Order: sequence, then C-alpha cells, then structure tokens
Amino acid sequence: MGKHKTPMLDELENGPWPSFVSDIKQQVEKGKHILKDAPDDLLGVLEMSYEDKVTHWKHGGIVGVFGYGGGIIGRYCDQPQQFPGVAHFHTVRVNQPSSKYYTTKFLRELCDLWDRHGSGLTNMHGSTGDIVFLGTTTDHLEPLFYDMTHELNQDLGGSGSNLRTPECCLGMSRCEFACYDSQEACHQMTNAYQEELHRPAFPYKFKFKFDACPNGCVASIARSDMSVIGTWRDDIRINQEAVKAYVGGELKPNAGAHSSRDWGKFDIIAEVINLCPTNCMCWDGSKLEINNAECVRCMHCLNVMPRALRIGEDRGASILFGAKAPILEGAQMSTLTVPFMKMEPPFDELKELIEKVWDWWMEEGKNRERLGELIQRKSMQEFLRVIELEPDPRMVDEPRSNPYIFWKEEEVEGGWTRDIEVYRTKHPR
Amino acid sequence: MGKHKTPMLDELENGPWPSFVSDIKQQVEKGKHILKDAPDDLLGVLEMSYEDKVTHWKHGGIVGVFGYGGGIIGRYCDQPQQFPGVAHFHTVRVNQPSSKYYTTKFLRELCDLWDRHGSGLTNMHGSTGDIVFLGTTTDHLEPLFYDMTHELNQDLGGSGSNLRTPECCLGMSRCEFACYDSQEACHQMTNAYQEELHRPAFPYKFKFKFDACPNGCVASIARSDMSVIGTWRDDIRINQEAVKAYVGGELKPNAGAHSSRDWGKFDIIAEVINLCPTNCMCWDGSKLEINNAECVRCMHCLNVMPRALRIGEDRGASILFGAKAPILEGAQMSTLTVPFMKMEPPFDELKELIEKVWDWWMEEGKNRERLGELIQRKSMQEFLRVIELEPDPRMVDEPRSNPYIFWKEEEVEGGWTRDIEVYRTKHPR
Amino acid sequence: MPYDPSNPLQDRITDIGPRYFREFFPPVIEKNFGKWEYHEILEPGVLVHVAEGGDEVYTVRVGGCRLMSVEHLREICEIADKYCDGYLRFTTRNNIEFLVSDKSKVKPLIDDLKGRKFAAGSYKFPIGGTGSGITNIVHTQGWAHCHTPAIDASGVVKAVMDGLFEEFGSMNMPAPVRVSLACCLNMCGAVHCSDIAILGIHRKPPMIDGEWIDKLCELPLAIAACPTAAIKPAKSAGGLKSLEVNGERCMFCGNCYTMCAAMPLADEVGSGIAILVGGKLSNRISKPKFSKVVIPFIPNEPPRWGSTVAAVKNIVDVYAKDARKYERLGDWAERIGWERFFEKTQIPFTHHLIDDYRFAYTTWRQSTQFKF
Amino acid sequence: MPYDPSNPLQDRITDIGPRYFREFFPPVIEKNFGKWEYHEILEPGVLVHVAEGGDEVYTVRVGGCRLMSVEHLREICEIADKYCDGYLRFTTRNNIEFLVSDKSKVKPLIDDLKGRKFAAGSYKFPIGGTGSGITNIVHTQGWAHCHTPAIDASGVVKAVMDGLFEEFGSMNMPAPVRVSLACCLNMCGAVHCSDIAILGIHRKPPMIDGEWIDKLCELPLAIAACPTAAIKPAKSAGGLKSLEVNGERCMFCGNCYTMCAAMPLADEVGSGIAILVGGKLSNRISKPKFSKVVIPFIPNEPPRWGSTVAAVKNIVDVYAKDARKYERLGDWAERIGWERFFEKTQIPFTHHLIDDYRFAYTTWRQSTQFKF
Ligand code: SRM
Ligand code: SRM
Ligand code: SRM
Ligand code: SRM
Ligand code: SF4
Ligand code: SF4
Ligand code: SF4
Ligand code: SF4
Ligand code: SF4
Ligand code: SF4
Ligand code: SF4
Ligand code: SF4
Repeated sequence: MGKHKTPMLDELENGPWPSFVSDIKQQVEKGKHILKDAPDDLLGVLEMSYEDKVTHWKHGGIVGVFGYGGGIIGRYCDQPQQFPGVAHFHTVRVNQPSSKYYTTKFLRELCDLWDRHGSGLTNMHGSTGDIVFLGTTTDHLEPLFYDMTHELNQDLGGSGSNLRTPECCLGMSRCEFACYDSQEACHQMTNAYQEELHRPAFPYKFKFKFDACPNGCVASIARSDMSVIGTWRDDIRINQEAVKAYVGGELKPNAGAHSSRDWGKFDIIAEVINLCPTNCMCWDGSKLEINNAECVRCMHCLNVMPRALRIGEDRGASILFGAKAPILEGAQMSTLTVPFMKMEPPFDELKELIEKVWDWWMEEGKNRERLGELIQRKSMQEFLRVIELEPDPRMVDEPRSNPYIFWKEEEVEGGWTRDIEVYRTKHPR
Repeated sequence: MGKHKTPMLDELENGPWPSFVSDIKQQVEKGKHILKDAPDDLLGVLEMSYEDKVTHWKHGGIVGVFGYGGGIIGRYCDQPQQFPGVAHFHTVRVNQPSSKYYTTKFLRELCDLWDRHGSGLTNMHGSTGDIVFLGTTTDHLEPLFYDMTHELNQDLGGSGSNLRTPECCLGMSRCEFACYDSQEACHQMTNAYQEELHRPAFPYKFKFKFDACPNGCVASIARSDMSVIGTWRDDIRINQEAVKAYVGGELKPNAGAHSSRDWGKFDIIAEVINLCPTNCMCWDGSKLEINNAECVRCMHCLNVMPRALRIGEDRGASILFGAKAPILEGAQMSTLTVPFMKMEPPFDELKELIEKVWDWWMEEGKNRERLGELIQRKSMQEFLRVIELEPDPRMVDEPRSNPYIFWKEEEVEGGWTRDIEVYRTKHPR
Repeated sequence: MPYDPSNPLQDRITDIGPRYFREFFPPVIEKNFGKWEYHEILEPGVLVHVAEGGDEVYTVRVGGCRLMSVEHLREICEIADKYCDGYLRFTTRNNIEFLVSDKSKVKPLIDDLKGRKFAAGSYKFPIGGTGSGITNIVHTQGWAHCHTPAIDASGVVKAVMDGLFEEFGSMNMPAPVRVSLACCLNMCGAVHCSDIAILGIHRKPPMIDGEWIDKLCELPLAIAACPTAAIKPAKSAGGLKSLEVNGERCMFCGNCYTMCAAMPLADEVGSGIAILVGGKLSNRISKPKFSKVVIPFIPNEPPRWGSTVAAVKNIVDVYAKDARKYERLGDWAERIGWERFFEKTQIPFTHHLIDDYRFAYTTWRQSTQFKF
Repeated sequence: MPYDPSNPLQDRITDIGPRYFREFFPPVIEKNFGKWEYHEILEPGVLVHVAEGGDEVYTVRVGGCRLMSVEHLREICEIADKYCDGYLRFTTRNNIEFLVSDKSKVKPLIDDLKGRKFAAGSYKFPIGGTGSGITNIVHTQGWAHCHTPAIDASGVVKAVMDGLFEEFGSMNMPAPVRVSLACCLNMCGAVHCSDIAILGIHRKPPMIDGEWIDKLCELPLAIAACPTAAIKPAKSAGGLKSLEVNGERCMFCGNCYTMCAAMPLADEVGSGIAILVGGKLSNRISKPKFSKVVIPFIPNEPPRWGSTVAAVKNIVDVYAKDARKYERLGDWAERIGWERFFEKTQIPFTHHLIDDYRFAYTTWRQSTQFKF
C-alpha cells in the first residue's frame, strides 16, 4: 500500500473508464523510477487538494537545460515536508514525432530514460502535442537531456515565449482526405525553426498546427497562431457507381459512423444534397453533379460518401493566422489569410511568409501579445501590408459595416495639408 | 427667371423623376412666401456648392422659441452678401400627426402659415418624421409659433438633447398586419412626454418609433432608442381554402408584389415552406399546418399569402432598446428587451418602463451618450437590473462565448474578503 | 387675438403636441380602422385594401421629392380635393398616397397624375414605389441646408432616381430594394440598414481655424468628442490656445466639427460618396442587418453624379438578375458569398473594406470555407 | 560517453528536433502513404483503411487516460509487440491506436484488450471513440501539476468519462460530440471550440500577499497584466509597496497571478466549474464556432464531481434525442434557438450568460424573431 491514505482518490478507481489513480498506484507498486517517492507523494498531495479544493503547487520557478530557454516547466510543492517526493516536480516537454506514431522500441527507450531520471509518470501527450515527462528534480535535467540527445537522438519541445512544439494530424499516413503532407510539413517546419523553438526571442508563445484537410483533426484553427489547413482547387472526383451503392444501401453512409443507432434508410437528398452549405450539389436519381465552382470544400459530402467522392488533385493548403486561448483579450480562431498555397517540401513559400509575420510581430508586438491580438490592434490591413498580400474578400465573412475608414494621406488627392485661410476666402466665418 | 445663373442645377431639371429644382423655381415664380428672395437665393447658394463641392452653410447657432429648448435648427449662410435671402435660414420642426394623414384643409393651413412666416419651402417630411419648414429668420419664429398653436392647434417637434418627435407606421388604419395601434401609441406617448420633448434635460437625443408588426415599415429597429414592434403570441389564423387558391393560382402571391416579372407558377414549397426560417410549416398538398410554437413571427408566410394567413389574436408588442446612427461608437440596432407586452391605451406599462430607462440614463449617461452606448458600456445585465427585468435567452442571439463573468460579491459563498495568512497556513510560500 | 410682439408671452399655448391623427382619416379609414383583412397591389403604385365587411380603399402612391414648395403642396391638395374628398397621406419614405374609396375614381386619378409635369419636363407625380420594386430614396439635407455634409442630398437623389425610374414604376426586383442617402456619417436616416446606402464621407482631417478656435469652441469638449483620441491641445502660430489633429488616427467622422465650428472637414476633392449594400430592416425570413461598405469612395460629381448613378445601377442590375424571388440584396450576397458579390458586380475589393473598428475581428473569416 | 556532471557541456548535442516520424511507420503505412482510398468504421473503435492497391490497415482505438505511468506504457508496448509488429500511435485526443495489417489478428487483439483491467476494476483499454460517439476528453493538468487551476483535471475527466462510457463505446450520437476540459481560463486545449467544455473558473478576486509582493513581483507588470485595469498600486499595512484589487472590476481571469505569485485566486468555495457548449472545430457544413457558457458555475465536488457529471449527461441526452443526423450540438442549438436549448435542457438562464465583454453587442438579439 501507499504512504498516504487517499480515500477520495480511491473513489476514482471505481467505474469503467481507465483510472489514472489505479495506474499511479501500479507505478507505486512495481515502478523502477529513480524518484522513488514521487508517484506516492503525488497521490498524497492530490488527495490533499481534493480535501482543500485548492491546488498545492506553487507558482512555477525558472529551471531549464543549458542553452535552451524552454522545454522545462519548473514546479514546486507548497507542502514539501509532507510530500518530499514531489517537493520539486518539474515537467519535461519532449518533442513528439509528427502525429505520434511510435515503435515499441522507441517508447520503451523513453520509458527507460524516464525511469532513470524522473517520476515514472507521463502525459501521453500534452495539449500542445509533446510527450510530457511529469515530475523530476533540477539535478536530473542535464543528465536527462544529455542521454536523450545522445542515446535517443531526440530533442526537447517548446515552452516560454518561443515557437512551441508544432503538431499535425495523421494526414497522408492513414487518411484519404489528406490534401498535403501535414506530417512532413510539421517535421520540416519544426526542424527549420529549432533556434526559435529553443531560444525565446518572441513577444510571447507562437504555435504552428497542420491539418491536412478542413475536418481539422488537430484543431489548428482554434489553437495555433498559424493554422495550415489542406484544401484543393479543382474538382471533387466522383465515382457514380459508388454513389448508387450508397443510395442503394450497399455502402454505409459516413463509413458507418452512425451505425449504433437506427437512423433509417440513407436518404441522399436529406443527408447530402440539402446539407451542402452552398447547395451546389444535385442528384437526379441516377447521377450526382457538383457545381465545383460554388463548393466551399466543407468536406461533408466526402465524409458521408468516402468511397464515392474524393478530394481534387490540385492540392495545397489555406493558411490562417491568429488563434489563441482567452488570455488577455478573449479567445480567437485563426483568420483566413492565404486562401491557397501549394505545399511541397521544402515549403519555401510558407517559410518566407512565416518570417515576414515574425519580423512584424517581433517589431511591433508588445510583451505577452499574441499575433492574433496584434492583428486586432494594428488591423488586418496593416498585417496584409507587411506580409505583402493583396486584400481579398475571402479574408472576411463580410465587408465592414461601419464607415470609419482610415484613409491614408497618399490616397487622397492633394494630401491633407490645407490652408484654412484659403478655405475662409470661400467660406467666411 | 431667377436672380442667379444655375446651369448645373438646371441639369437636374432633366430626367423623369420630380425635380426639386423645377419645384423651387415654380415657388420662385408663383410663390407668395414672405421671405421673397429665399427660394431664389437657395438656388444660388446651392449652385455655388455645386461649383465648390462644399456646403456654404455655417455651423448652426442656437435659436428657438421662448420656453422651448428644441424644435428649431439655427442656420446661417457663409455668403450672406451674395445670398441675403438665405443669410438666416432656420428650420422649424413641426410635429406631424401619427403616420401623416392630412386633410387638404390642414395642409393648406400649414402652407398659408409658412407663406406668412418663411421661405415657402418644406420637407415633407424630415427623416425623424416631422413636417419641416425649411428656412426662416429669427424674428419670424415667435409669431409663427403663436399662430401655429393658436390657429392650427399644432405644436413643434423635437431637436437637441430631448425626446425627439416620435413616429409610427400606418398600422391599423390601413394594414391587416397591425398587431397593436401604433398610431394611438405614438400619439399618446408624444403627448404624455411633452415636457421631455420640448425641454432638453437628457444626456442626448432619445427616439421612440412604433412599428405595428415585424415588417418594420417605420424602421424603428434601426433608428430609435426605443423600438416598439407589434407581435402576437397565439396562433396564425389559417384559411385553408385561400391557401388552395394561392396554390391553384387564383390568388396572386405576396398580393402581387412581384407581378412585373414572370417568376413562373407559384410554388408553395419553394416560396413559403422552405423559406420559413424555422421550418415550422408543412404543406401536404391539401392542408397547411404551422407549428406555431416554433414560429418566430417573421411575417414571411403572411406576406406571401395575406388572404390565407392572418396574425394571431393575442396581440401586443416586443420592446427593443438602443438603436442609433454611428456617432460615436458605431451604429446599433435595437436589442430585444421585452419579448412581449400588451399594448392597450393608456399604455401605462410602457410608460413605467420608459421612465425607469430614462431615470437610469439620466443618472448614468455621459454627455452625448445614447442609451445604446450606455447599455454597451454598463452591460445588458446592469440595464436589466435597473429596469427590473429577468434575463431571458430571447434577449441574446447566443450566450456569451468568453468566460469573463463579473461575479458579484454577494453571489459567492463567503464573499471576497479572505485572509492571506489563513491561506498561507495551508499554502506556505 | 393675433401675436403681439410687444408681449410675446401673452396667451401663450405650449405642450399641446401634434394634431390628433384621427381628425385626418378619410371616412373609409375611420370606419374600418383595425378591420382590414387583406390587400392587393393592382399594378405598380396602386393598392387596394379590403376590410372585413367588404369595404375597399384604393391607394395611389406617387413619388415625392421631399424638398417641396408650398405651391407644390397646394397642387397636391387640389388633386386630393378632386378625387379623394380632401384626404391624403405621406409615407415613411416620403411618397404621397392618394386614398380613394370609390373605385371609379381610380383611373381618372391615375390619368390626371400621369399628365402633370414640371415646366422642364419631369413628372410631378410618378406612380410606383410598391412591392418588389425600388421605392423613393429616404434622404437628408445635403448642401441645401446642413453644415456637415460631404455631398449634396436632393441632387444625388434626383440623379439616382432618374436612373432607377423604371424600377420605381414597376415591381421587377426579387424583393424590395431600399435605397437611402445620408450626406455625412451622422446618418440622419436608416442608411446603416439599407439594401443600398449612399453615404457622404470626408477623407481629409479637420482643419484648425487657429485664430478663432479658442473663442468659438470649448477645447476640452472637442478633444473629448474624438472617438479615436486624434485631437490634442496645441498652441497656434500666434501663441493662442488651439488644437492639433493627428491625421493618422483620424477616421473622418466629423464629430469634432459637430462640437466645434473651427474644425471644418469638407473638401472639394476629399469629400465624396461611399456605397454600402445589403442591409435590411424587416424581420422577414432573415433578421435585420447592417449595410456593408462595398465602394469606399466615389468623387463628388455635380450636377448628375454619373459614377454614383452607374454604381447603384450596376449593383441593382446584377442583383436583379442573380437573386432568387423574395431574396433581399444582403441575403443574396450572403448566399453566394461576398467573394462572388465582388466578382459578379466587378467591384474591386480594397483594403478599405476590411473592418478595423471595434468589432472588426467578428467580421473576419475564421473558416476554410470559401469559393475560388 | 555518458553524461559527465563535472563537464556538462562536453559533446553537447542541441537543436536536433524530434525523431523523423517515418522511422515509426508500420510497413503498411509506409507503403501506402498518400494512397489511401477510403475507410470504414467496422464497429465502435475499429476502423479499416483501404489503399488504392487494395492493402488494408485495421485500427483499434482505445481510451487513454493521458496521465500515464511508464508501467502502463510498457503494457501498451507489450500488446503492440504481440499483435502489431511493434507499432502503435496516439491520437490528437490522447487515445491509443493499435494498427494491424493482418485481419486475422484483429479479433484476438480486441479480445485481449477487453480483458485487461486495473486491479480495482476499471478497464485499461476500453475500445471506442470513433464516429458519431463521444471520444476521449482532451484536458490539462489540474491539481496534479499546475499552479493556477480552479479545478482538478484528471479526476473530473475520469468521473465524466465513467458517465459517458456507453457513448464512448458506441456511435449513437447525431454527430461527434467533443468534450474538453481546461482547469483555468488559460484554457490549455481547444476548450473554447468544443461541443461541451468543462472549464475551471475562479470567482474571488486575488488576495494580495502584502508582505511578499514587492519582493516576488514586478508590480508594474502585474498592474499592466489586468485586462480590466482592476489593479492599482497601494501600500501594505506595514508600509511596503503593494497592490490593491478593485473586486468590482475583476473578472477572475487569473492573469495577474500568472505574472505575480503573490496574488493567488484559488478558493475552496470560490473556484469551480463553468460549462460551455456548442463549439466546433471542423469546417463541415457549418463554420467552426466558439462554445458558449450555459452553466456559469458548479461547485467543486471531489472526488466524483456529481453535479458536473449530471450536467454533462443531461446536455448529451437532450441533444442526442432532439438533434438531427449530422447535426453538431451547436448547430442544433442554433436551429432550435437558444431559448429552446434552455427550455429543453431545463438549465436556468441567468444574467451571467449574457455577454458583457468586448464584442458583447454582437451577441445580443437585434430582431423580433424569437420563440415563446
Ligand atoms: C502542459 C500543458 C497542459 C497539459 O496538461 O497538457 C500546459 C500547461 C500550462 N500552460 Fe498552457 N499548457 C499546454 C498547452 C496549451 C494550449 C494547447 C495547445 O498548445 O494547443 C493552450 C491553448 C492554445 C494557445 O496557445 O492559445 C495553452 C494556453 C495557455 C495560456 C493562455 C495563452 C493565451 O494566449 O491565451 C497560458 C497562460 C500564459 O501563457 O501565461 C498557459 C500557461 C500554462 C502554464 C505554463 C501555466 C502558467 O500560467 O504559467 C501551464 C503549466 C502547467 C504545468 O505545471 O504543467 N497556457 N496551453 C500543455 C502543454 C503540453 C505540451 O507541451 O504538449
Ligand atoms: C433634418 C434631419 C435630416 C433631414 O433632412 O431629414 C436631420 C438633420 C440634422 N441632424 Fe440628424 N436629422 C434628422 C434625422 C436624423 C435621424 C433619423 C431619425 O430620427 O429617424 C438620425 C438617425 C437616427 C439616430 O438618431 O441615431 C439622425 C442622426 C443624427 C446624428 C447622429 C446621432 C448618433 O447618435 O449617431 C447627428 C449628430 C449629432 O447629434 O450631433 C445628427 C445631427 C443633425 C444636425 C442637427 C446636424 C448637427 O450636426 O448638428 C442636422 C441639422 C441639419 C439641418 O441643418 O437641417 N443627426 N438624424 C432629420 C430631422 C428631421 C425631422 O425632425 O424629421
Ligand atoms: C406605406 C408604408 C408604411 C407607412 O406608414 O408609410 C408601407 C406600407 C406597406 N408595407 Fe412596408 N411600408 C412602408 C415602408 C416600409 C419599410 C421602411 C423603409 O423602407 O424605410 C420597410 C422596411 C424595409 C426593409 O426591410 O429594409 C417595409 C417593409 C415591408 C415588408 C417586408 C419586405 C421584405 O421583403 O423584407 C412588407 C411585406 C411585403 O412587402 O410583403 C411590407 C408590407 C407593407 C404593406 C403591404 C402592408 C399592408 O398590408 O398594407 C404596405 C404596402 C406595401 C407596398 O408598398 O408594397 N413592408 N415597409 C411605407 C411605404 C414606404 C414607401 O413610400 O415606399
Ligand atoms: C485519429 C484522429 C487524427 C489524429 O491525427 O490523431 C482522427 C481521425 C479521423 N478523423 Fe478526425 N480525427 C481525430 C481528431 C479530430 C478532431 C480534433 C478534436 O476533436 O480535437 C476533429 C475536430 C472536431 C470538431 O469539429 O470539434 C475531427 C473532426 C473530424 C471530422 C468532422 C466531424 C464533424 O462532424 O464535424 C471527420 C469527418 C467524419 O467524422 O466523417 C473526421 C474524420 C476522421 C477520419 C474518418 C479520417 C479518415 O479518413 O481516416 C479518421 C477516423 C475518424 C473516427 O475516429 O471516426 N474527423 N477529428 C483524431 C482522433 C481523435 C480521437 O482520439 O478521438
Ligand atoms: S484533418 Fe483531414 S486529412 Fe487530417 S486526419 Fe483529419 S480528416 Fe484526415
Ligand atoms: S464539400 Fe461541402 S460545399 Fe463542397 S459539394 Fe460537398 S457538401 Fe457541398
Ligand atoms: S409595420 Fe407591419 S403593421 Fe405597420 S404598416 Fe408595415 S406591415 Fe403594416
Ligand atoms: S411567420 Fe415566418 S416563422 Fe412563422 S410560420 Fe410564417 S414563415 Fe415561418
Ligand atoms: S446626414 Fe449629416 S450632413 Fe446630412 S443632414 Fe444629417 S447631419 Fe447634416
Ligand atoms: S474627424 Fe473624427 S476622428 Fe477625425 S479628428 Fe475629428 S472627431 Fe477625431
Ligand atoms: S488550464 Fe490553467 S490550470 Fe490547467 S494546466 Fe493550463 S494553465 Fe494550468
Ligand atoms: S484576476 Fe484578472 S481581472 Fe482580476 S485582478 Fe487579476 S488580472 Fe485583473
């Protein structure tokens, strides 16, 4: 049994969903982690929080590995005497491989490494995407880093005011909807910007995320300063025979995603034609037609009939900027900025764009001002000017309704300088 | 011919639409107005503006009639030597009768009065709704007011920081859609608040407008601080025979409003059922059904089939607050505040509400702050508190998406006062 | 007793309000008040309303130009006397309505109205403005009476209505198209929620009349009036208290000029017209909505504002051809997408059209849904 | 050479980035990269993807609890070795995917997974999380590691997932329902765009640790951090430089605490849970949207957060019964109207739910369209 009585946490061992409490207890019992008391004391301090309904972690301190400004989150317990095993309990963010495929070999190496240098507890994975090693002491940081780079050929992820660990959907590796190689893009962009990732020089954090299609399986539009979302600009490919098979009931709509409930016979009109947001589809009982010019590539029809409809062949991505959580000015989603860009390695066009964005943000951004907030403060048009893009109605849901236009002097014939005396010759006081 | 050459204005005598230039010239020629040169000089100064592309009216001065703080807009020409007839050219706002029915007798009396005291030019009507007498001199104001009140039993309208002349749609006088007596409401509210209308005591202007149904023929939702818009809460009355007559083509859809173009045969499914914003209608080929609980009373089906569908019988109005033009913070439409109120003379419930609103606005409103801006500044919930209304999801299009809730101390168990030392006993530094 | 200038307050009457509207009702209106059952538009500009008991009232609607002489009003009265037992009304959009309860009088009334023209040839009483057509333009004072306009009002309206004359006299639009005009950002009208709005805008920051400003204005009020804090205190060349405007921060709203006569904005080339489209007021099908700026600037072109007329006509024509029955202009633009609106109307999309005011973010596109 | 503490910079390797992902691809994935033609969900949690050439890969998805021991990871490896040639992956929502190219191994794998339980009885590897079901809850640290939480994370997630266990293992929702949790307003996750978001919030203004604040914090930074300017300089009782918070202006965002350790907010009764609903991330049919606050506060109820679990279940149940196929929760609420959402879920609508932040006006109802 563990060191501490944890009657409340024990309640969380009940119920069918995997119990993290049971798992930690299993680590307590069989674990070979070097920080012997850590899992046990974690349960102890957590139980104390369950009683107090307040966290017992102190405000993070600054710890790290030499030469890096990020990758480690310092953490100290406010009850170190009672819970010495977690008195120091820093996390280590390890940069996950694109879309998180692993060999058991590599995973075991990670486990061994963490047994040697920490608590034996992890997050698989953190919200940004990192492999998170949960809890170690300062003295373990350098050896861990050394072993990881030397033995595992593996680097840390980001934290602080820098580029954060980029993340992507699984894309072309196992998905028929992938419009570009989100994994390769994620990997190459991560490696191209190692300096930015490890050495904080930005006004605040910056995140890249790569969704290979508008379904958005890595949620880039909501949680990355730059969201790269796959799309195409030619026609959806239609297999008319397969459409008929869906209509005839031989194929399951939406690949069977609704099959635990009886929704009745598939009705292509109700389920596809009428739900298309632009009403650009037509089914005459034997042939499906799509007016591709009006399609906004929402993915619905492809999702419903994946064997009949396939993405176009002239593929690339839309680039959106500015998503973030609520701090300070409220949450934002990313705003469509580049409707279409070809996405081929080495992604030079994308890099050029990013660097323009960063130059501006580093020049103009205030301390702790995310890109999205800077764009709001400085205006979308200012942003477009610095990244040298022409304004496009696709960037807005609708044109402005207020007439408060900031005209520039050079746009107005004769400029702004006028002589009141000249005016007064025609318009006496 | 006129005093001034007006070659540019003369161009506006061409074309089929009634020419105000021709009309002013007709006044110049046959008019019996006392300010002989006014129409002529108005053409002159207007021609000058057409050349200069800048107005020649000076910033308004303060003129009025004794005891009133509004109703007259002072106006002076910046070229008085050249255009002495309009050197002083104040306008007089005359409070129109509800929805602007007139007898020729009364109209002629107005014309005679204005001939005796002004330029002979008017606006029928001003944008707020007043009869506008366009252009007179200060010395005519008192006599005009005296004659108007004594002979015509007629008062001035509003201007300045006061209640402005209220306005209404024609409502029950000639419209089958009227849900309450907008004309009577407009008249009674105007008369109940004569003090507020004539003696500016508000932070800024305040407007009432009364639409008797959601079609909004007096545009209240866009241009009045308080918009009273008719509605009903029982069922739309259906005449099934008439529905069939529409379907059969015996009755013209939308009362013939589209008849100058061939839109094909009336299609009740495409034109009514599918356009209903809540999809609460159903037509099975012989019977029209409406799920009234889901109807949002948008008026579309009633507009399309006025002989088949009639408004419900339990009628009243929705009250919305806060519309205004862009100055300062941007244009606003009114926000739904009271979803339903019965509207019977003497409109006591409405008056009570208004007075609560005014009390708050007069207390809290900054100089030149419209009600809509005050509500934005202080919050909708603060507004609801002072007018003593319970929050209702009908007041919003959607609940807040940000979690930035201003909790009040009394809502939180134990209040806000806490002792940091007590906290520190559990959470040492 | 007549007004006595030496004793202006004698017998004073105040706070009597407007005349009671029911005094002015034609008998058929008075009788059927609240009892109307349905209406029909017999032809453009001609309506019949039928009451529960079967009574009918015919309405003939004619264009009014709002800036109207008493002589013209008297002619209206003459017509109303002849056909309408001395009754008439004005609409909320400045048209004139002749109401007739006797059907046999309708045709003669119409014929009479059609025959009346001003000396130079324009119609005095064009019939129309009903149903899915284009009715009269609500508008404001312009150079005829106001001190802050960027454009004229009556002249622009006359030119545009000449261009839309056919649409006024017919009902060939998909839905009503409401055109409005305001001569400055004060927007004295419902311009901000119109299918097509013609708006006077300035583009040069206010001048400072340094010699007079301290005498004419309360400087702190002018400073406080500026929504963007573009104004700050300064000293004039002669050392007088004055103000200074930071042109970069100015959005040309004119609010400072409203507060202070020594800060005029209007300019021969700086001032002109912006076109907004897609607003609506009714709650029909879709909710009311704001108009959106689609053409940021058209120069003032008196006397006939050719470019403005052409711009409005173009939008009307493209809309009329492309939209569905009952579809208001804004609903159409939203259905096809604003990218298509600009493509179809061939209006260039410029940076001016992207919102950068308070709610800017809420108008940007947070989605990958768009049309190529 | 092993790490030498006396010479920590020797042989230093930096900036090598993550391992190249293609090293970790199972052969069938490597071979068919970019050539997948379609997929099918064979049963809840079990997918097959078919490549152009006919190759197939079967995926069995199981719930992960994210806060995971290395012992547990080793068990995962053992399974992957046994059935999957030593390959596996994790999803973007912290599930584990076992990939099998040999169909005959699928059934044994599933059986094996179903049989594994923790000592106290919970499943180690529940199968599900696909299609129109409810997949894993993305979440954050809570009381297990963070300094700013208002609630725990893992515990709440465990309790809620126990409540949604059936929905995880089946596909009986109208559309996917994504539940997320963040333990404070920093929202480490896509909580702001989730079908259902469980959000930790504080309701008491920060305390000031007057004795330490000047030592611990840069006071001007803390003042500047406050979005509502609720913080101003002050002196502590002992005359030290300190700060003062105007509770009336505080919206409990915690940003000051992020900047200054001497301003803790968390409180036993003040902190708790807000529920937001109706957000989405995909561009499918409708555009992505924010979640909206529908329950402003539920107290912290460790260990099993009964009221929160019940609230989530209630929303899920009402939605599942009422929405149409393919209709996400937010699209459903918008179609029926938020007034109906509150009626059907029987959640009280309180003043807290009305927006009063920056874009508040844009969320109020400017229309007469509503349902009684
Ligand atoms: C570990 C992690 C949560 C988790 O349990 O997974 C995390 C934990 C913290 N986040 Fe986060 N964030 C984590 C992903 C996110 C995400 C999600 C994402 O990246 O996709 C977001 C939302 C997206 C975004 O960036 O806006 C996020 C938005 C924040 C914010 C608010 C930023 C904003 O602009 O609104 C803060 C506050 C701050 O930066 O001061 C924050 C701050 C923090 C801090 C450092 C606390 C603080 O106030 O200093 C937390 C440290 C906790 C600890 O002790 O471990 N964290 N944080 C995630 C990183 C793990 C990883 O590397 O994989
Ligand atoms: C005469 C009239 C225009 C017309 O040609 O019809 C008018 C004329 C003026 N308006 Fe107006 N407004 C007139 C209806 C409106 C309306 C429409 C309405 O009432 O339905 C509005 C928009 C609705 C609203 O109130 O928001 C309107 C919004 C303004 C504003 C902006 C107010 C705002 O909060 O945004 C101003 C600026 C101000 O108050 O300083 C303004 C200011 C003015 C001033 C007094 C100019 C000024 O800056 O001081 C104008 C005097 C012009 C003159 O010399 O005759 N006028 N004004 C309208 C009144 C006639 C009447 O009584 O019937
Ligand atoms: C006379 C007038 C009211 C008054 O008190 O003066 C009036 C009268 C009628 N309106 Fe209106 N509306 C009048 C201004 C308006 C306005 C206000 C405005 O434009 O400034 C609106 C809001 C416009 C907007 O949404 O932007 C308005 C939106 C409607 C609608 C909704 C139209 C829509 O498709 O959205 C209807 C219903 C319909 O047309 O079927 C309507 C219907 C009607 C009906 C059919 C009501 C009835 O049963 O008699 C009347 C004849 C309509 C026609 O002319 O085709 N009336 N109507 C106004 C005539 C103005 C004019 O001279 O042209
Ligand atoms: C494995 C994963 C990607 C990864 O790189 O790890 C993934 C995989 C697939 N997603 Fe996804 N999605 C994954 C997270 C997401 C997310 C992100 C999230 O929830 O945080 C989203 C956005 C959710 C949102 O809108 O809020 C997402 C929105 C979709 C959609 C759009 C669903 C909708 O109705 O809006 C589809 C299309 C569909 O389901 O038909 C989709 C479709 C798919 C398909 C069918 C793609 C394919 O052809 O293989 C994959 C199997 C779906 C399934 O599980 O039913 N995927 N998918 C993620 C699994 C998470 C999990 O463990 O549950
Ligand atoms: S975002 Fe698109 S391409 Fe990527 S995994 Fe999801 S559905 Fe596939
Ligand atoms: S992808 Fe979406 S917009 Fe395009 S055709 Fe399919 S359903 Fe319509
Ligand atoms: S607002 Fe309604 S009631 Fe009033 S005139 Fe227009 S349609 Fe008739
Ligand atoms: S009034 Fe509008 S919402 Fe109601 S049934 Fe008719 S069309 Fe539908
Ligand atoms: S819109 Fe401006 S310029 Fe025109 S009348 Fe109103 S205040 Fe004067
Ligand atoms: S015009 Fe408007 S923005 Fe410009 S200085 Fe004057 S008040 Fe400020
Ligand atoms: S959401 Fe807040 S409390 Fe939770 S991990 Fe992130 S920063 Fe910490
Ligand atoms: S919690 Fe937020 S609003 Fe309150 S004082 Fe701190 S920073 Fe300001």
